[in-house]
Amino acid sequence: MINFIIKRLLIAIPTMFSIVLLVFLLVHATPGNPFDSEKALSPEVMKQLLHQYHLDLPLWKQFFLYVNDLLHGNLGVSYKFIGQSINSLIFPDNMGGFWVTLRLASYSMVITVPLGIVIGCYSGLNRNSWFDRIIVASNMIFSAIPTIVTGPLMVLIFAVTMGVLPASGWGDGGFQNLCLPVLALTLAYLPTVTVVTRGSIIDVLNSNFIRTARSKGLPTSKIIFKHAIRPTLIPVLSLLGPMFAGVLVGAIVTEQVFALPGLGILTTNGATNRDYNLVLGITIFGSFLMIIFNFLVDIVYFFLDPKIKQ
Amino acid sequence: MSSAVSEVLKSPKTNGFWQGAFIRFSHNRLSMVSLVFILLLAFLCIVVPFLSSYNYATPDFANSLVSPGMTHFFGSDGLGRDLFVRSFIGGRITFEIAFAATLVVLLIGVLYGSIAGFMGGYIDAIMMRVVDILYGIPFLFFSILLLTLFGQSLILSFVAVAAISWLDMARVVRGQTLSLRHKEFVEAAHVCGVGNWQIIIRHIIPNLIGVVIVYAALVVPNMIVLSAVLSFFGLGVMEPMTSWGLLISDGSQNMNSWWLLLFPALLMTSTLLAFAFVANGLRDALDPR
Amino acid sequence: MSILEVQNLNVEFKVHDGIVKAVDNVSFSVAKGEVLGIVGESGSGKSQTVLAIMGLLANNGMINGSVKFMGQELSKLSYKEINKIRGNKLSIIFQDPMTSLNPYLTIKSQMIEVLMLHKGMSKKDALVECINMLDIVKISEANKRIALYPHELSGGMRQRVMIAIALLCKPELLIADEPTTALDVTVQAQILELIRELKTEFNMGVIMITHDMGVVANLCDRVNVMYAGCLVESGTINDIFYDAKHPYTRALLASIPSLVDDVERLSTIPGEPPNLMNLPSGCAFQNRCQNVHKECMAGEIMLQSIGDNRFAKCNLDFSSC
Amino acid sequence: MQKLLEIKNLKVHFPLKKKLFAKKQVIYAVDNISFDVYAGEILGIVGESGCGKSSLARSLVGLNKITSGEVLFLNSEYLEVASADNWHKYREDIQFIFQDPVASLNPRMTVAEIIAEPLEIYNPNLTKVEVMNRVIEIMKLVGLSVNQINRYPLEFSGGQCQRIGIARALILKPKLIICDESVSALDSSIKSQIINLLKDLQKQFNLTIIFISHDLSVVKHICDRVLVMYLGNIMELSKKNILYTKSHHPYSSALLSAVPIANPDVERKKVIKLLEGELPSSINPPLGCVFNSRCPKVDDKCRMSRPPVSVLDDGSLVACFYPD
Repeated sequence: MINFIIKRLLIAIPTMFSIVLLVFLLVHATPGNPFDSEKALSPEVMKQLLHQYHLDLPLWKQFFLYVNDLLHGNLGVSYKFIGQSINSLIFPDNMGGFWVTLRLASYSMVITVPLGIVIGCYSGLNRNSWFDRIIVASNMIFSAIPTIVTGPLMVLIFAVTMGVLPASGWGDGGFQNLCLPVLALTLAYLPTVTVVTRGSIIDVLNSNFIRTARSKGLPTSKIIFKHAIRPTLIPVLSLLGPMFAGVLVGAIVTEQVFALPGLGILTTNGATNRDYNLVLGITIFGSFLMIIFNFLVDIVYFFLDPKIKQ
Repeated sequence: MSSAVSEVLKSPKTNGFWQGAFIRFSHNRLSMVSLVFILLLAFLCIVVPFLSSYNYATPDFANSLVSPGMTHFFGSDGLGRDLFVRSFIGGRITFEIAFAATLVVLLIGVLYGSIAGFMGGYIDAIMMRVVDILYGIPFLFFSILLLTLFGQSLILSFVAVAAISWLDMARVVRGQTLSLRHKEFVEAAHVCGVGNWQIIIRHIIPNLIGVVIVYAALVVPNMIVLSAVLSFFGLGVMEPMTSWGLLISDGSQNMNSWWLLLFPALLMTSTLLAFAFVANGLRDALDPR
Repeated sequence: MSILEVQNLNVEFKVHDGIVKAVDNVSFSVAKGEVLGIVGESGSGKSQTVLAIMGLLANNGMINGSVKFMGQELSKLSYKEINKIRGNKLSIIFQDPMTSLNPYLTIKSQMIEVLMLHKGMSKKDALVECINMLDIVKISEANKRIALYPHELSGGMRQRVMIAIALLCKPELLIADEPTTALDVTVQAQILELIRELKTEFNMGVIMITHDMGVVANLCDRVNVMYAGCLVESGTINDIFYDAKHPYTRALLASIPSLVDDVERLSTIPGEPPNLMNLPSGCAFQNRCQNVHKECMAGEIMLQSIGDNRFAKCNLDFSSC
Repeated sequence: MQKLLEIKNLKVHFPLKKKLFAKKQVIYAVDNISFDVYAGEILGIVGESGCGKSSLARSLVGLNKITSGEVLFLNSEYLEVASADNWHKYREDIQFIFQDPVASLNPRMTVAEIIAEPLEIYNPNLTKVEVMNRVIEIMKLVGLSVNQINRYPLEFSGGQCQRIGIARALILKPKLIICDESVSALDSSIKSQIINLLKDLQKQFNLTIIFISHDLSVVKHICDRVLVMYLGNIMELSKKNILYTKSHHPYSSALLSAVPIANPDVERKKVIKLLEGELPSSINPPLGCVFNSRCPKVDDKCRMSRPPVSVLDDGSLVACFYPD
């Protein structure tokens, strides 16, 4: 077990380092500096600014300083929100930034994952029933439509036409405000979970060892819950790692649609203000989350699949 | 003697794989309808902006926010521009970005994947490690970062989209190449003295193309969505030029004029669905069993 | 006393472009302590016959006919009632022991569930009984090995575990569906020896499905020969090997290279087996048969009795033999 | 007899993927094997799965890399050592027939294209008509009907696909054909057809065949000499009649006694020499004789040192300290 974790970490660390290097180089390889666009900066002020942000140092020194900051959990300072650290922008004291995104993502995952597995299993167990046909068809339709379409359409229906829910904004973060964003996010990911679960359980049910279980005279419930569920979940699990991280990223689209004050707004603000350091910091933070989630999924794998233990 | 040979060579030729696939695809009604729909839409995107009496860019404040009707089929926007024309010019841009990006994805993905798969060993290991690392970067942030850095241009926005989308393609092609390389018929070709290039041309590529086509049909809608998401964030396409993403973004900010959202959303949704059905039909046609 | 009686069993599969007739009007019976071999080439319907008996056909399969096990009509039983028999009085082992054992569960948990289900044993008692059974199938260090996962055992070991699971409830009838095909000859010899010993020890009937005439000669008392879904000949082992009547049986035996006799050239059966989706009218073997007549091409071929508990499905007149 | 192929100290080892902090491991698939193949003979190679018989066969046509050792191809005029540079020339004379008849044919090519491919590679000057003449001739020879020339492999049964594979192997008129389990995947009624075909072709063209199989009955029927392998090593190489009547190596006799015979009387009388224990792993083969963990005759000498391959009076090669 410990060996396994060490091995995974040994892969994750250089990956993370390469990502930081790549993104950092990309940002700093661009001609000019973040303050070029600011009008009428006297050479002295410009020099002062560059010095303040260490932008006058050689690139390798800047990178060294940046990595050093990262190792201390510090993503640097914003060039545009003067005096604010990027950490404080991503993790603000009040509700906003990552906290909004995290809440949105975790609510929708709490709904999506169990619901997708249950629907997928039920659909796969009753293959070609009317329920299964409806699920297959709606999966196909909903996985084709992106959030930027479903989101505004839901607003049009529930907020503008019916007037039962607020169209946008975080408000007090209550049910009313979260209902549509969470629903939009769920609609975006539920089809994937359902399709993979359904395909997986169909494969498993056709396997020889399920035939053996049936030949033993086991009741259907035992066959499903003891013999079929673990192998069914393994492909679903390998989907969940990237998906958890993907939802955090995907949530920024939802935030944009519903005008929620999360990472999405922060990113677009950074982008429109050409605040490289902010976008760089968010990108690296996102990569870090992805790696963490894949790592966690690997550990769950370890417990589900006996072949890995060897 | 040679007439006997030609006689034998004229013996019944059954449908080859591609003929068979074409027949299977054309029997799939939903996919065929979808394909026709896509072609029709593409045609409209080309001709409508030329034929219409309205210009997509010229404001007409007197006719701002007109409901759909005989003058403006899809209504008009806040600046009085005809939504019908704008929808199709936006479609044109969206299609252009999507197809160009798909082309880049195909080119990089197929080349990268097939080289990794065919070389194998250390080269493959290193190349796939690079892909793993790039996978670790959240793509949306990454493309936003790229657009922030290099400024907002149409070409760049599709380069950004393509640059991160070739990873899946590379993986698929590499996996397929790797498995083909160990197929007995490729080994048989080796034993028969067929050279490496001949093996690639005669044995690998013809068996690879099916997968690539199916996958490419899935990449196009992905690219449409991705480019729309970027425009939705206000990146890439600039006013007065427009795209479906931008139109939907506009529409979602003017909910009281429902047509501004509904028509572009409907166009995009039906296009995406059509691509999904085509991809489905292609998969069934190219993967017979 | 026969424990299993199969009467006019038909199995059909609905597939994409038609109906496959996998088993065509097959009847036979198995007595206590008897080993019945079912031989045939791939697609002859031998496996589908026993899967139908066990109620394990794929979803698109349809059964017609009567299967009586210990006097009970299996086709009339509910799913629950069949489950009381399967794995208890009627067990099966499969060809590929790697995929037939659940790779995600230990041997232990795959064994004790059978005893807990059918015998209502406690976990503890069941475990003792299971280790005992692993000893019987000659797995050394059974108390340690029972905690392993299937992939940690060799192919031969896995098949022994399969046999142990099948025998846990002391079944009346054991069905072995090509149990040694995936194994090497030396391991095959061990497994066949084991089945022979256990048959006597448990006094059970055995149905042995195989395509290997050598395995039949080694183990069986009676033999059913199948071709294209039909039971073409049935008789004792001596009947079949030394006095085969049906042209297919004869041709099949003659075409097998032997380890003891030397022949310069094997005799062959020309052509290929027919397509099950598109069977010719009349005899399924007509296009490859040396004794083919006009009558073989039309009408149904009847199974004729040609001696004491001997049958052949052929138009030839065997009465004089 | 004239030698066609001389194999000297051949080793085929596969390095396993190195694990972190672990010693580098190697699969000893073929470990130091030497033997000769005579022109015009059919040499059988038998053994259980994992004994290295396929790795050996594949290394003879360059499908597996040779770790060390030599493969000398002796033709009447020239002697060549197989190496990366001259595989091309070498392959014209050595052809291979695979186990899975369907998978060994490219599903996107017609029968004519498949059979013609080797000919076009080695004789680029032939006209299309000449090539097709040869293809038609060879199709008739292996019992394919020529009006199927434009069809695709998926339309054929396994037996017919194997005939196509044989036609492809024969079109260059090779000296040596290697059959790797070429009839194992076929049903018994089809198997006998293909066996007869191979035997006929061997006589007609005076071919040399290396016939790899786990089926000892088929090997007995078709081969002149038989090589018995166990864990990458030669156990015994004897003439057919010697091996099947009075084999010298304890493993050979155990293997032979385990084969079920389609004759109930013989089966009832037979004494099977059951092998104890499990096949050791070819990553960690036993010290000394590789068979020592399961051998009924084992003593300390066998556990200490590996018996050399020695020639007995009747010409058999045996790797055992106590041959029968």
